[in-house]
Amino acid sequence: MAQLIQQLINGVSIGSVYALMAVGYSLVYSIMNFSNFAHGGVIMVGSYLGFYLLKAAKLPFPTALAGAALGAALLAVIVERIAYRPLRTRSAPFLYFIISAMGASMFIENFVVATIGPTFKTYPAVFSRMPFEIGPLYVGRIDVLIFVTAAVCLIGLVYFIDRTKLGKAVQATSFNQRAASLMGVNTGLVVTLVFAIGGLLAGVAGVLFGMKYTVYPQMGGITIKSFIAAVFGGLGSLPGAVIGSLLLGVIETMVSGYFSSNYRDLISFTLLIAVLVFRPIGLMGKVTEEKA
Amino acid sequence: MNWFYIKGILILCGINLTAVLGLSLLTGFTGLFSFGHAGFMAVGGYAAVWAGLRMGLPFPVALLAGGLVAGIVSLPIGRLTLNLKGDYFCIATLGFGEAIRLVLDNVQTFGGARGWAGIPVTTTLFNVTLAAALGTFVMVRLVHSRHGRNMIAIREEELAARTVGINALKYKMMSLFISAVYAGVAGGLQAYYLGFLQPKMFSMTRSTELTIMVIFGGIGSISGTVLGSILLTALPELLRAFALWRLVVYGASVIFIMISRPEGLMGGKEISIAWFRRLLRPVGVGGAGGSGGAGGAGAGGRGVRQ
Amino acid sequence: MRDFLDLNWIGLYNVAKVMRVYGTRQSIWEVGVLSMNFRRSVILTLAATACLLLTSSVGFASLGGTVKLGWIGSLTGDQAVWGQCELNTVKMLAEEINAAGGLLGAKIQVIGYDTRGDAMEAVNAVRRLTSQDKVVTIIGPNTSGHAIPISSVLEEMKVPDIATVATNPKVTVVDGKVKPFNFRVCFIDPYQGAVAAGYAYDVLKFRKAAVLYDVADDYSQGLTEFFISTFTQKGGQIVAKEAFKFGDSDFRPQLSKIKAANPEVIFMPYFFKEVALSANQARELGIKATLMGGDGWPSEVLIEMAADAVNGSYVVNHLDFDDPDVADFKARYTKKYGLAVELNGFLAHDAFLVFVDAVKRANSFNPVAIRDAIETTKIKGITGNINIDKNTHNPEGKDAAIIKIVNGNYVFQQKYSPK
Amino acid sequence: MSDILEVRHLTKRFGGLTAVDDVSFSVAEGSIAGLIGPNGAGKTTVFNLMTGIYKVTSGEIMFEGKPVHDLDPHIVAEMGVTRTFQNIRLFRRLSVRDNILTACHGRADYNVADSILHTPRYRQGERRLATESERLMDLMNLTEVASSRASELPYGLQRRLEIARALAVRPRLILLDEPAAGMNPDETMQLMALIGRIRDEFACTVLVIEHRMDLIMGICENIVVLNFGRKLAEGSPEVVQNDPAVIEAYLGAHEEVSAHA
Repeated sequence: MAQLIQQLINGVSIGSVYALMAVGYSLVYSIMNFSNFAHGGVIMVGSYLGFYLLKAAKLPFPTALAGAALGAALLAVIVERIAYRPLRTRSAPFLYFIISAMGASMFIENFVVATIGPTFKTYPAVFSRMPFEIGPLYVGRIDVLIFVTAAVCLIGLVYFIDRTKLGKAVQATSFNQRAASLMGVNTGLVVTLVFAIGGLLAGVAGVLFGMKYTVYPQMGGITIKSFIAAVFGGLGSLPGAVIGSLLLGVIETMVSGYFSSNYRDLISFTLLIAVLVFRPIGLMGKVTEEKA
Repeated sequence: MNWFYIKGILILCGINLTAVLGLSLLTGFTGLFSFGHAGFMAVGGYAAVWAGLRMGLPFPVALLAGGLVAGIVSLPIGRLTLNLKGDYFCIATLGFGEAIRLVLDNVQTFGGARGWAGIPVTTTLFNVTLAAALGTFVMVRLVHSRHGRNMIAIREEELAARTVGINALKYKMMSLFISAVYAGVAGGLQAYYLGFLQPKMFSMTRSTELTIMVIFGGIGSISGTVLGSILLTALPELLRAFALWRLVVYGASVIFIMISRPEGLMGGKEISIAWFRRLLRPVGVGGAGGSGGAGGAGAGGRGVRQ
Repeated sequence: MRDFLDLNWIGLYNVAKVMRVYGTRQSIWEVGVLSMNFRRSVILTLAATACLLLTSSVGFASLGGTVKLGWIGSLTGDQAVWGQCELNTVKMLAEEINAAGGLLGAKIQVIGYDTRGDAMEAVNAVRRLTSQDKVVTIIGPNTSGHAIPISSVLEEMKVPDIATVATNPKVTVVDGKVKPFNFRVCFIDPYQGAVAAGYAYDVLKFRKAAVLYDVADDYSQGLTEFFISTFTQKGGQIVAKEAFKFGDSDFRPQLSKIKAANPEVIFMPYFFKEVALSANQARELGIKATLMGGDGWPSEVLIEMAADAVNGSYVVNHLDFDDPDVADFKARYTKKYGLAVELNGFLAHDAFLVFVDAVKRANSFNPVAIRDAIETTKIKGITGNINIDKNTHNPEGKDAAIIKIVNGNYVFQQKYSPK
Repeated sequence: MSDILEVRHLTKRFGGLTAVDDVSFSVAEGSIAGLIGPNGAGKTTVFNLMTGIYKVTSGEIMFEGKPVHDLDPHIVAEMGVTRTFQNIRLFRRLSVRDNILTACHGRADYNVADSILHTPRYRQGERRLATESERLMDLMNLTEVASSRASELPYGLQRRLEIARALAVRPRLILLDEPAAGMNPDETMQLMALIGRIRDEFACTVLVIEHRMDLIMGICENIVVLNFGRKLAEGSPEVVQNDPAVIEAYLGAHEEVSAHA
């Protein structure tokens, strides 16, 4: 029994990492309607920034976190400006966005490899590695932090989008860019804002990931799991992304813990396929029909 | 430069070209983006070696069998995701590429992660060239048929294509199937060239490299695909010092191509026999090529025109 | 070569320029002219590329009185650190010999190529080394996945290869037949797995072991297989065997399961990044069992990341880092490059010794003669005695060094070979 | 004349929004009919439902007595219903010829193997497609621009090409979604003549959505008026024009109507 609960805790903690990454990705998806596969690269850069701000600049943790988040936001905005905006203005097909995103992701990852190097870096200890012990159970401190951060980010975003004027503009843009711009919404600015927020989240995710594990150029690869989680939850739905991520984390853990750790990822893939068969819109996705 | 060495590069070009041709049909002509094409190469490679070594089939049959198995594996993925938005297909191929490697890592009859050694080296420059030439020939003819045009229509404007009676799902699946067959054959050629198979060989980086070759050559151009894959296979080999920055430059170039010239090297144009003939003629005369009609002029139908 | 490069770029530039104008569609006539240019540029580009292909051999023309030694390995990607250290080592040793009068009077020229972590690249590099550069022997690569596919080229060109840390048995023997031109200086996976299992059972007296391994890594799978078979043969019990996949950072689901099985020792046959992460996570989950690993462990970073978690762990290694011979090499290397020697450097060192010894005994630079001589190698390297077995091309009977991590130091325990 | 198209109690909801609400009407075979209404009245949604792009929430669409709702667009097209789009959807990077050639595809029946081996079946098929597309370009006055890229054509020609492409399917019912949008009066006149010709020469029923009342009133025999997803009126141009509810709806939302009508 204790083991089952411990595995649940493990699952939620892994899922929170996916969630933190999936929220930013899903936000951009819900507005732009395309998968920003460069999100992983932005997370990685955010993580490196956090590392250098803590280790080299010896900044206190909150400052370093803020700095990394801002840096990542800046990078996300730059990526949007260079790689996506020219495509958006001439309403290029979906395919071009994906290819451009792949190019951006490849550039970022390999630029870091070429300049900083392929080896990984270790964050200085900010929090104690000693977990909270509750009876026979162990809960990591950083895990708690990550879970809370993911929850706060989600709630904050949902509030922002549903309740603020700027959020309404974002929604309008996502619904119909042309109409929104006719209604006086500066869609260019809105898109920049969305990427900036996505980048901020990526930066936070990067730093927390780096603290929990380590920093290396290929760490963006873990966002594959976030993409899959976002499909589980329903592409474009923010709560869906978070719930999908937690679910994926728990399912993976349960598969590892009670079935076979060898085939864990195969089972997530099979599950992905199953979701596509029975509920292609995911758990919380909205049915959308293409406008003619 | 030594012929033995050049031969090695040419074989590699041929293997890559075979895989890239298929991907070109999928991405360049049908407008679908796959992250997992190396996965199809893996399936084809392992199946071809299985067919050759365990079932004793002759080399060409084994290669085709590998291609066929890869094609069959692609069908359920296509059936489930190709009628959804493009992102689903992307993510499914992403998952597939990773999952297939995990399966191969685990299956000890194929050697698991430690690989399958002792495959007789059967791939030669001759049969690679034959395969690539045949592949190019088939692809050119396919693209210049109504089937190819239907795929292009889907790439250009899927909704409109459907309202003129094109079964988009069927053609997308056909395109995926054919491209998986090409990847599978390429995987088989690679396995029989290296004499060794290991799941690690078919990483996402490999998929990405294939895609980059398509993009450099130009979306929707067979001659571009041929040029792109040969150039991008041979150049890094020659400019070895450049290795560290190679992928950085590729990444930047891919973005640059997309935002400035998505048609890539060949600009959606084709080099055909008619094109070469016109090269030798005075300028400004060259008539428009055939109307997409029969024969080599078929290429001229979408050829460089004045 | 330089000229051709320039020409090529001019060609490309023309293509780009013309394409831009062509894209805007000016008058029919103008477009006609331009597209003529466009075609010319394409042809020009193609021609330039072809020339490039044909001329880039110029830089590698052979020199008199030198003998060429090839090296391959990863200089880019996540294996770059190890690859670079091997190449540095080989180059340093060659310079030392050259300074002392050379090998059989000839200077050794080391030609190293990057495999970019890709088996196809490794094959290309070997083709180039054997045909164009005409090396007499190749040292490397450092991974089995590259050492296996190059053998057909070696056999065709009749040039021997001495692998550094390619530990898969199939590098030298496939289906019971020894590959004539492949050799290695490291011990193989079954041996390393058996050493770890033997030491855990016989010396440390553990009876219940768990294994956590990387299912996507050949080395990790190999060690796991042979650790388990030896340990169970001796009468020990494997209470858990859990896998992760390369790229994972979280191992707690597997570790929680291992914890429930309550092993005395956990065998972790993978590389130090994952070792550090999984060791830390194991301790966080309250796992107190002893940890054990292979030659993927030794590194300063492991200590930096997880000094407490790996304290008291045992490592099967190729050598004792504090051995006087080893210390001498380490000092020379650090003096020259200002870096610490990675594990691969020691094995590259011994591969080089094997090469030099074989050339001297063969008294020839003929690759086949060198190959024949390598088959009867009996030397003392810094990683132990290297006696190449004619039937396996492995260094047989090479002792492993058992190392214990004590308060952040790698402390040599004993030389050990399993009974 | 029998009805080629019958729409019965057609309803479409998007979440909470009812875009089309219990709409019924029919179109006589060989006629030119109009579907009008203010912006957001649900006209294009009706087209999307007819061509299988949207699934209906309830109700039926019968074409030649057979249900066509909830079928895939390509099946609907095979049955003989096709359309143009409000925001032109051409195969932009293809030439005019290739746009039409592609749409003709149904006229050839060679398979993939035929196209690779260039069998007689392939040659015959391609020849038939080529002849057919040349004929269409000729009829639609597109021969001169046959080799131009679709995206490079002037707006009016793009509209005409889209109609030509739709005709290549040999439809028995063609749905035109605002064909005159963005055209000058001169082009509009030509378009009116063209729509008449299409009906006569292609033996085809035409249903057209349009804002330009001059066009609608000039060519349509029967008109259906939608407002807020509901049918407001139906009948001949005279009947519709004088319907108080229509006038009300249009005066409220669309002042142009009196100017044009």
